[in-house]
Amino acid sequence: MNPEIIKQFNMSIADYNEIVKRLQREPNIVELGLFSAMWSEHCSYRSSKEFLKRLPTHGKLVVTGPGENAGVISITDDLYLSFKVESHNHPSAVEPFQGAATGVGGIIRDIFTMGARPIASYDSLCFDLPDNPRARYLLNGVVEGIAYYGNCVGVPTLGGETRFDSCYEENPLINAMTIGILPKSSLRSSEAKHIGSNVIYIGAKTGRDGLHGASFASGVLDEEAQKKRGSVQVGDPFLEKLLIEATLQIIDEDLIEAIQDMGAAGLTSSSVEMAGKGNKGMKLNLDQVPLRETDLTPVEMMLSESQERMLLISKPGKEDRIKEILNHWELDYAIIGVITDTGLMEIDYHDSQVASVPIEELLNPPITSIPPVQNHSLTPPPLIIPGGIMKEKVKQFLQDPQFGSKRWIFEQYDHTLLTNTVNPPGIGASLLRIKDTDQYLGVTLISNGRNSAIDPYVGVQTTIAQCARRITALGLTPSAITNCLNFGDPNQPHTRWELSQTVEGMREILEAMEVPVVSGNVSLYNEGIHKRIYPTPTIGMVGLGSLSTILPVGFPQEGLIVAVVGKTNPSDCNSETLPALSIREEILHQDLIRFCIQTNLLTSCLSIDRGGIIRAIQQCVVYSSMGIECEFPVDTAQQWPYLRCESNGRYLISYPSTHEKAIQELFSDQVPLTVIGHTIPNDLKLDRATQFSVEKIVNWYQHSFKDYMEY
Amino acid sequence: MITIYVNVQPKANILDPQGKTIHHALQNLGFQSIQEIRIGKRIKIIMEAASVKEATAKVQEMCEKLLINPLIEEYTLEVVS
Amino acid sequence: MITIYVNVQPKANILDPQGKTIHHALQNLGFQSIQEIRIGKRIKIIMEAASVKEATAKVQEMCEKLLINPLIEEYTLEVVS
Amino acid sequence: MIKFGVVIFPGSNCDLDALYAIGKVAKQAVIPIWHKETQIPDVDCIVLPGGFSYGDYLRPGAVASRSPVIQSIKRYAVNGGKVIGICNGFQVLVEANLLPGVLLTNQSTRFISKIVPLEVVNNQTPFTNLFQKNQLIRLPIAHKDGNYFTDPASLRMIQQNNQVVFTYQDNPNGSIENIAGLCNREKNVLGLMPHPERACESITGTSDGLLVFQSIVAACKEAK
Ligand SMILES: Nc1ncnc2c1ncn2[C@@H]1O[C@H](COP(=O)(O)OP(=O)(O)O)[C@@H](O)[C@H]1O
Ligand SMILES: [Mg+2]
Repeated sequence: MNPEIIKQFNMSIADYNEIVKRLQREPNIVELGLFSAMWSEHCSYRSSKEFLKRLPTHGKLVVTGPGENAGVISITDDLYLSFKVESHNHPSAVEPFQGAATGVGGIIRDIFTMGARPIASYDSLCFDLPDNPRARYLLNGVVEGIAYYGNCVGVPTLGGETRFDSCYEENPLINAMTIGILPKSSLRSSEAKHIGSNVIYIGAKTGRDGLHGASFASGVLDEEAQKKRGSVQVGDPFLEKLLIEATLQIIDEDLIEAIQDMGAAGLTSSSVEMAGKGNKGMKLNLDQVPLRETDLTPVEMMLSESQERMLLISKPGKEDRIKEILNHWELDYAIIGVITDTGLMEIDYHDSQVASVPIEELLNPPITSIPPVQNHSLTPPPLIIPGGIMKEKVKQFLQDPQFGSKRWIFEQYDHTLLTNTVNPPGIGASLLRIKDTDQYLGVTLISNGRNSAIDPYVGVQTTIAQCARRITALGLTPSAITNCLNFGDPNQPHTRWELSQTVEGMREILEAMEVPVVSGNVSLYNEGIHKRIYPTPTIGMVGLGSLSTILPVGFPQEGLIVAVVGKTNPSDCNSETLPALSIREEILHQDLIRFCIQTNLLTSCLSIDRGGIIRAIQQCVVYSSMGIECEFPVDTAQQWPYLRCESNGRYLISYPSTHEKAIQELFSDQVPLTVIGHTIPNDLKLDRATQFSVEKIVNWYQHSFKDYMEY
Repeated sequence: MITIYVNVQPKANILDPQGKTIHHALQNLGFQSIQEIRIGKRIKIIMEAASVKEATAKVQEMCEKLLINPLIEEYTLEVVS
Repeated sequence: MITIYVNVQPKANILDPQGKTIHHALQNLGFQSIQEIRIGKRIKIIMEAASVKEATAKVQEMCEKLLINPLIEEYTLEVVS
Repeated sequence: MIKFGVVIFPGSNCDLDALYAIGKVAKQAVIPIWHKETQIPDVDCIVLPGGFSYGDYLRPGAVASRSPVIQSIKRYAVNGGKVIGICNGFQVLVEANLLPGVLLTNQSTRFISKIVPLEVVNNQTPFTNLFQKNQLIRLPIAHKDGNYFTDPASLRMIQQNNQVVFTYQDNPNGSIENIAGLCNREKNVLGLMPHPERACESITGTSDGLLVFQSIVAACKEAK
């Protein structure tokens, strides 16, 4: 075949030769399209698989681990929870609104494909600093896109995080996570089960969305063709809402044996994966595919990434009822194929066969293994710039948009819909009640590229520990995580080193904490022309448990003792090494904090992570409008590093003096507990020279970020 | 004072969920003869300018800088006075 | 096949928050000479009809039945072919 | 027991919350009504829930207000039946001319989601009879088009007839006269942007909305 065509399919000559070898003939253009999609990193994880298989995926709560559309764990004997995080970095950098919107749509589809009703979404956003107008433009579009899609489709967005660093200038990161709930009986998989069952296409018609400008039609790159091909994906949240209702009804009535959403590489990956999982074959008739434009070629149909489409495999005899339900919801559908016993992907179009290849080969690309090489070329700035007086530094911190309220963002997200929200977005992990049970759900999503750039091994462990502390501070137990690995070019030895260190780091801490990974996603090639992003693992953690008390955010009254749990090490502020992390201590502190909350010893509890003690103080002060009179156990010169450093294993707690004895006894010499002051009205008094009114702190907090965005 | 309209349409290959839904709604209301509906924007700009030529050039610049996303939209200008 | 555009504008006495926001954004980008921006819709309808007259009448009916809210919007029709 | 009907349009997404609040929290009978029904079942009150019916395409509420069920709801309302439209339901009611005015895009042009303080300015309606006059309450809002507007003549009528039911304390969206909710002249049709159905249990931050449903129940019992 013409090398130009092979190149258009983004395929290496080596891969092409491998195909010829395996088929023992040249592939035709449709077959080449199938291979190019299935062997791409996105579908096959060919350069990350070797790392991912080292992650711990088993645990007593796990129902479905990685491999299905989303992970599933059990909440009670007959209620399950499904969740997953996914990135939409590249599309959002090109068209922020639609890129982010379709990212949300995609992750929500993964969840209801499992049979779950989506109940909450979260977003992790990493952008250049907000004083860059382009970063603001992108952030503005991305937030609007997430809001538009999530609000309209009816899935509340209950939290997330926003990080700024210049490494994300060319390559912002947009990760979205969705959580769903399902009765045990609704759990579905994508595995084809019976020969002869019908393959049903439902949802949006197929257009040329997401074809990346390659001309698949003729192999000739004329300008006309270029113009026509390849268009930005546009999301239709209204259609997705209909899909959710129709799909859940079809599952509820037990009419299908398998289901899969059409995500990356659309019809190709969904059909190949469904058949492959069940060791079956599939025969498709492309004349039946609903089209938005009439002149699509077979290869375009197979590769289109039009949004809001699903593939179902019906149970025999249930087709009519399925059609009734789809008609009710006014959705397009068509029977486009059948499950076979051939192990082949066979595609017919206009009365002739246009492709016939073994599914086995499509699913098993040659694995490229490049040995990892350690390389530390990224050096984030230190947390503390030396010099200056304490009061100035604290003031600067309290006015820093990085640490200011993100309400400009989360007030655009519907976060009261579905009435499960106990803690609205704003601080730490979000808290949901689970209706009709005594269970609560805590959810948090964190990316910390800075830490991973300094040390990918400890960096990801720190991120996971931070997640666990946030869940713990609610009184809940960390149950499982999902993750998205946002990294650079996987063909670079240093990227492979970062990946392997990250996965090893995750494995160690997750095994120790007995928290499994149940789903995830890998986003590679996050490199601009000038800049490489920090290796950025995004971790989404869920925690479950029953609660005897729901702690308020901040201090409920004056006269309470304020203390820091865990050891603060003021020298943890540089950019060469990360604060030490003791997994054993993390677990010990988690257990102790949970016990204190369950026995009603505490009046508030916030985990200390990004920003250190000063950030935790800021948030508690803002949320309760209560100040603190502080007395720190360090001399003046050490005070700022003491407040700002990000030592691990810490929580900011408050309790009444009547509980002092009990708490001291519990902590005894097992866990460091440092009293740093007591709550007072109106003012935050850090030392004699460093005092601020609560009103001022609140004002700075509410405005520092918002004012940038509303300029 | 010069008035210029910017007529913005979703590009031909780009999905227009709004147009599709309204098409369907009109069908339900009994309008059967519609073949396609696409919904775009019409931006009316009233501005000071020495000449129509100057105004058109400025509006074109506005389109490039802010009003239009050329990946998904195309536009024409319509000068009124 | 006949193509008709429905040009929809917010009525003069109606607030147009979107127009104001865009106006502000354009000012920030250095466009100082704009006096007002109003954002309307432009609906393209492609339909079967025996004559332009028939088509226009039908579209008018669509406007009355769904496309326009007369409290806040006014419209003109533009026949293309 | 009082019986409620919750109308479901394609794209409604607060229907589940309304069914839950009425059925599980207020403990009344409640049934869903599909938008294609032309006969309204025998219910004491009809709820048009929030959401994005038909994606809010064209204008919020526009397409839904032309669906078959609306014709019957009009008849139901003319005969004194109680109708409450929440958020998107309010938008449907104005598009259907069951209430005067229109809901424009928020002044900020952005979606706003938060719990806001409101004043119950009229407690002489079937929807608010259990509130005190001028009571301050807190309810969540979540909308992009909640900026109530109407022409001066109609505004005068609305005020003369005491049709304004809820006002914002701290106007979030630019609504004329801080209007958050209003009813028709006869006081049997209410539209409001805030979500009482999301505010029925204190665990979700406020339970002030429950009184709306309890007021309806009280009014229906009285009528019976
Ligand atoms: N993009 C976002 N989407 C939704 N909620 C957000 C977002 N960014 C921040 N938040 C909310 O604000 C809180 C603070 O977030 P952020 O300022 O990023 O700092 P941190 O995650 O370190 O607390 C989060 O816990 C979340 O609830
Ligand atoms: Mg999927």
